Amino acid sequence: MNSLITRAKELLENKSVQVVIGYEAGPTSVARPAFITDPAKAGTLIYDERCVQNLAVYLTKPEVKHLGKMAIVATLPVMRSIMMLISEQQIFADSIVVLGISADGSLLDIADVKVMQGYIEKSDLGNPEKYKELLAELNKLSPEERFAFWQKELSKCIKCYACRQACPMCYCTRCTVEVNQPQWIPVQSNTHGNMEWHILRAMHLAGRCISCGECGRACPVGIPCHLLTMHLVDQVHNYFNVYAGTSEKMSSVLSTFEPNDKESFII
Amino acid sequence: MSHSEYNTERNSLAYSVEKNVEVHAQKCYQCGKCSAGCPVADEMDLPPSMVMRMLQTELAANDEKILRSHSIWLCVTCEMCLSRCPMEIDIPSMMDFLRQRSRSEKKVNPKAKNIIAFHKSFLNSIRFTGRLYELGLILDYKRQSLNMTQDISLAPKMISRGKLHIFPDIIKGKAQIARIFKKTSN
Amino acid sequence: MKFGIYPGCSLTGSARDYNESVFALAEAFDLEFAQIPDWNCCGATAAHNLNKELSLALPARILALAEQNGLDEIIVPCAACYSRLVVTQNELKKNPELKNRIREVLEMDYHGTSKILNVIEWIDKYIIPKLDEKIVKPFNYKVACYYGCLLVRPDKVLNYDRAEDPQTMDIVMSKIGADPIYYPYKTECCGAGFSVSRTDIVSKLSGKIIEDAEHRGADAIIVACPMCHSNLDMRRSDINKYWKTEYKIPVVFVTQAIGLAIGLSSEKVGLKRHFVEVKIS
Amino acid sequence: MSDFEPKVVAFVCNWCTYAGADLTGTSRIKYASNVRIIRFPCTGRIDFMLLLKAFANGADGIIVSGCHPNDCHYTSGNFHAKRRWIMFKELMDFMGIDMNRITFSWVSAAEGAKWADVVNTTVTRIRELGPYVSYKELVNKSVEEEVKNE
Amino acid sequence: MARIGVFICHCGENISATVDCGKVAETIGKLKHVAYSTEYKYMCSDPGQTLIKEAIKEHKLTGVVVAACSPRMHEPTFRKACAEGGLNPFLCEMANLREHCSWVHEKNDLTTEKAIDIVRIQVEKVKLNSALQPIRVPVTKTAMVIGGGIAGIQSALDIANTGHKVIMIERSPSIGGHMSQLSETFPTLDCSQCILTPRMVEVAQHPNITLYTYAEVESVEGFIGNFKVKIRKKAKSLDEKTCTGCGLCTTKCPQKKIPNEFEQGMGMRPAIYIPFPQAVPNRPVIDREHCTYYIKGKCKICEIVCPTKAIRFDQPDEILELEIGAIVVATGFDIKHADFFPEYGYGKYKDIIDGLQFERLASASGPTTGAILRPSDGQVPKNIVFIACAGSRDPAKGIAYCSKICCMYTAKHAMLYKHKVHEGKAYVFYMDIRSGGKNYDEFVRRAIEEDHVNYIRGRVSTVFERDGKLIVKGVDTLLGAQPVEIVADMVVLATAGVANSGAEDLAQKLHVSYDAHKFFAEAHPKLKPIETNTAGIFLAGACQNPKDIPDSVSQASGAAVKVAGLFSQNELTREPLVAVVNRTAPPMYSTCVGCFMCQSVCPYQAIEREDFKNREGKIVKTVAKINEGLCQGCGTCVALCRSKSIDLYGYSNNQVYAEVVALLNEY
Repeated sequence: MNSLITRAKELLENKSVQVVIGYEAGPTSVARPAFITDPAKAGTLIYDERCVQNLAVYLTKPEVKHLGKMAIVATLPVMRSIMMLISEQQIFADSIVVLGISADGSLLDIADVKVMQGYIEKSDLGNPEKYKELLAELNKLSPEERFAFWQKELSKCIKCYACRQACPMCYCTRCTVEVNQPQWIPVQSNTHGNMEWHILRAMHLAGRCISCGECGRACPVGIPCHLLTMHLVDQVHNYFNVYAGTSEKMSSVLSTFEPNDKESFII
Repeated sequence: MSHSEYNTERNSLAYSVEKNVEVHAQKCYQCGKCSAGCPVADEMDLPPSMVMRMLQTELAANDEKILRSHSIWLCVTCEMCLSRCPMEIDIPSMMDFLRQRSRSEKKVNPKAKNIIAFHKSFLNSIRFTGRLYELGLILDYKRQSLNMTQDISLAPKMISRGKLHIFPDIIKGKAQIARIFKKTSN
Repeated sequence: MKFGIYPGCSLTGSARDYNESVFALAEAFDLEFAQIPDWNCCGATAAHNLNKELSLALPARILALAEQNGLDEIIVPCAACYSRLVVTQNELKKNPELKNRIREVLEMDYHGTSKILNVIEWIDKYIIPKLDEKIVKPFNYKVACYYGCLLVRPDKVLNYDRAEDPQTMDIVMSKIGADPIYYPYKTECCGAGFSVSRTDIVSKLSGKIIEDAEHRGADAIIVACPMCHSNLDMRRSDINKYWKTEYKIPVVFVTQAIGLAIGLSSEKVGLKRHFVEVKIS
Repeated sequence: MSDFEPKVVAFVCNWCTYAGADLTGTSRIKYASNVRIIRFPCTGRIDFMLLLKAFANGADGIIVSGCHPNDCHYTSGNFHAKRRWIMFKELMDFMGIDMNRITFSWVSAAEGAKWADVVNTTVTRIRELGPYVSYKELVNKSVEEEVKNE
Repeated sequence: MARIGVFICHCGENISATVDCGKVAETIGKLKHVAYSTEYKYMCSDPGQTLIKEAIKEHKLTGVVVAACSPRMHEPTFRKACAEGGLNPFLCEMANLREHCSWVHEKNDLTTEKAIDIVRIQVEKVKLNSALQPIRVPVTKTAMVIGGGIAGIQSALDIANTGHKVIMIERSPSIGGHMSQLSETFPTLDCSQCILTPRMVEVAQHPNITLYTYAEVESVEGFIGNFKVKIRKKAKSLDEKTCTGCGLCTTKCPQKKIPNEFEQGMGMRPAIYIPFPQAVPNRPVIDREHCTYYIKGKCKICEIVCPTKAIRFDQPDEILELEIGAIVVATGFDIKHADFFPEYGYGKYKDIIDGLQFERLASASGPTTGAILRPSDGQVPKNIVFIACAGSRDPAKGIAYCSKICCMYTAKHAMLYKHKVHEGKAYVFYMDIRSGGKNYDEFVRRAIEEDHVNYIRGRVSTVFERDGKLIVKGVDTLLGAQPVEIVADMVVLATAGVANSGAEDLAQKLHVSYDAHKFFAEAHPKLKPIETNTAGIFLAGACQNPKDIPDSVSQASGAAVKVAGLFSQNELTREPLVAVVNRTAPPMYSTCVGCFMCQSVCPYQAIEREDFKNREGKIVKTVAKINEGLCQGCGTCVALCRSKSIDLYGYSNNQVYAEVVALLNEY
């Protein structure tokens, strides 16, 4: 990934950015995030199959923001996250340099948001193939079986909120779970409360989830909670024919409407 | 009665037109602009706007009249009606459909005999050679229409001007053309 | 970029004059194009009147052959064939299921990627830019530009010229020195497909088109469609008989007029094959 | 199951369905008494979490009802609600939560009879389905889990 | 500690016949925090209300639940009673025992049980109610009327006559609008100018009306009662006070070949001009785009001839800032012109004209002083064809709607023609005759029966020219689509009425909705046809959709009443049931994270941005803020907000949550 290193170095040297957010090799088989501020250290940047995390989550973190103007190594999900964050006014298009990475791992020349939009629009925006099968399998089950499946999974939840921390779209400074007037979500961990939390999370991501799967990866007890938001990605596309994170001006599905939205269950 | 139930019970010609060529007769509000611009309207027993109106009635008797009309065969597909229709109703496509339906139900107006004879001769000509064989077409048409004297003076003039081949042009893919005809015959 | 030409059946027979003038122009302007190998008839009016699927399959075979031979752009001088090809391309683009069905019928692959040009578009694109320097005999006549139906309608599908009072041919004609007259019959129908089966209708409709052009003092009617030409020219004696008139106005293909303007002989552009004598040279 | 009286809670908007239910009253149309109405200014105000809370607090069925599309007192609240319910329903289905227990409807201020009908059909359906045992069990089990954890 | 008082009403026997009110009162009385529970025959009666007032004092109640009829019926009554008893009125809730219980169920235990639940829900809610104060907004009692056509004139005069100030702005040099261009008006055939001109003069002379012509809205901010409007007064290039309107400059101006807008291009005007003789104000303006001086740098003949030296070539545009309490939009409409119709020659035939051009031909003050003459050669047309629905009801041309006024004015045109050219033949091609209105159909019948106008049902396919005549090809659909070909001398198109140019731009400045055709949108198609969805902005006339004069005038008066009603108060008071975005201490300022998704769901543009700055003046956080003047309290933003940073007074998260919990928990 020499071109990535060269580009990162160049950006830091000519002070176009103060920090490059990327990946570096870590002690495990998964690359860890790197925050490069010194051009001399740009050489530690890597991009290969070890790099799976959605780095966009750092864009809204105050401690990262304080470093100054950012460049970010961005695969498709990261680019889509960036689009969402711009449209939700959490970051500004001109305060960020996108070091786009194509599906085959090569560096893309993303000059501005328009170019990024063009790239995103050309890409496959549905859920990743590996999750599609799981979703299909779950959908094949009977409602009772599905209920049982989720009870079993959600009973494992320890309310650590890693799913929330990993999600680039969960950037609220105060989450609903921290509200106690009223106590929407019980503080303690129990299956029912856990389910309420996961429903809340999925609903809050309806029309905003960009299918990166980060929440599921982050879960320490292995709950496939990403399937909840990904199921809604399919439904949003099915009902409203849109995918999130495709334009900087896009309004979320739940904050807009079309008078002729179709449904078949309201009598 | 819900709309969907209503639809399944329809078996009118208008419904077939909707299904097959996506032309909705109910869109027509009878302004008559199609008939006003139609070059052959004054030859027609049912000018295009009248065909539209009769379709709207969804009455078997009117459907029958349409399929037996001379009009549908007189339409020259000049597309003037469509280009000026305020409701953008694709009358030409509808006419194509009505002609095919009229033939398949064996309701062709006797006055349209020559027109159909010509079309059939035309297709016959290309069915076997792949291209139009104009002399063959004329001879075949004369046979089908029994109109032996027509254009008797035209052919020699055409030949003298090199405008009529004596022999047909046969393409290599004629077998494929024959298969196309076979597969699409309805 | 490889250019193809689809002449269509008429151009090999009753419209040989048109064919000759198209090829003469191509030669004069050093334009090369390959005939689509083994092309077939587009099916014309007969096919779409009697059998919709056939009316799509026949043009689709032509387009598929063009694709097979890597022809990115196809020139279609016959307005009727042009219309069938564009309509087919459009129809199959709109309806992928139908496209698959037609592929099955053809037993060929079909994508619908070739660009289809009518004769005026071809002239506009390849001849006009080099025209000025070649004009030796400006076509100083009053002309009635007759477009007919299939060159302009349905305008939303063809996406070429405006459906009412089109201008492209008028502009081409004025570039070779002609004076295009105001002519409201530009896009009225000549009777087209009824050429043989209902000569009475053809005589009636074509008669009006000729009458208005003569009335407005045109020296020639300019056409770009072999069907219009055969109705207005070959059927002239029927027309005169029907209306009890002696109309003598010649009917000239747009390609013939350009050919004359750049100094080609009237034989070369096929004028001698006309039924109505062309006293223009 | 003969003595089972379903608990049905209705979340309705003030301008259409609440007024429609008023009209049912002034028209003296009788309907099942199992329903408890909670009034909101607009369907747009109804938080999906409240539906979950209703089940958690023992509801066997839920009705959500507001103005017909295009008739919203606030122009567009019901359109937003509609999209919200589409997503909610799909998520619930995916998690195996019984959507037969929730009726979504549009009942205008003039549809007194429709309101009675919506309530009656919902109550009849819930009666057939019986108490929402699986959800109640889930809640009860969760209380136990908590006790255990402590 | 909450002390709730509960009052169960029997409503005569309306409630008590099916609900055991005594049991309800008793059960409720045992609930925690219920300090007092009682029943009474008629709570809404004077003694009933007194009962509440006394109990508030006696039991030191902090909240009241009246369990009676629907709150939609008596909520104001009981809130007022509470206020009189010394309790904040918003600490009173009603439980609907009548419409939602006693009237719809049989008398049995279940019904009483339900009644108890209904009351319990409200008890739990009212515990969490907060004492609210009505929102008071001051009202600036000056109205702005945008547009000086007949609708604007009517509205301005009506408002001014109630004693309030009106600012009228008009973008052209004179008020009068399209009505001033009309010859006669249907269905009475009285002269348009004769009835309009006195009203124009009245506007100019009214002490309460300030008129700005040649002026446009630059920007609008604020909300009902408190708009801040900037208007641009375009430079007229003369001093209006010095100018006497003698008109000498207009006669001496060497540039005379500018198509006259007032005459719909059928006459010419100079570069310095008064649009028409009866113009108000009767002062010229210089059209800088066409003036020789502005184009070439020299001429100044007007300045030389002006007897009062009023010309000001270097006059700049002026921006005025105004405080406005209410706005009436009366910007009117426009029509499509003949060049819109390819099949009728794209506007290239001089003798195919539109309806407004015909009005000018027929007008005694028009270019032909009222004679109907062909524009091409000045001959009297012997055959004239009127084509109705030209462009209207024509989805292919993008206009699906009926323009409403054309049927009537076409009948009028045909009639006027027949009155002036007795031997002439008038044909009208129409699709339907829409003549609903007082004396309207009679008028059309008169055209047909008395003036022998030939009505042909069918649409014209094409019109072309031959030998100086216009060949009109149509059909008679009532004769089985029989072809009709008319050799006409003149064709008049009743072209579609469309939104005025600049309507979209203005709507955006006003934050008012508009439809797909750029017509201004009313707040409710039936019950709020004058209001827009922005409080304090009203519609009058054809800016909403094509309208005739009576309809425009009626709506204009309606808008004036709305404005006068608003201005009848010094302050606007509103129920404080509005949304609010929370505020916390710095550095957080609010739990709102500023995604502004609430902004896109708000139907009232009530959500604004608030910036918080640090000591250096740098913006550190931007969060949402509700403008309580605009918020109507629907609460859609509340349900959408992911961080629960917005809440709604009267239906707070705490309250509705408590209602759900109360409803179902055992007691």
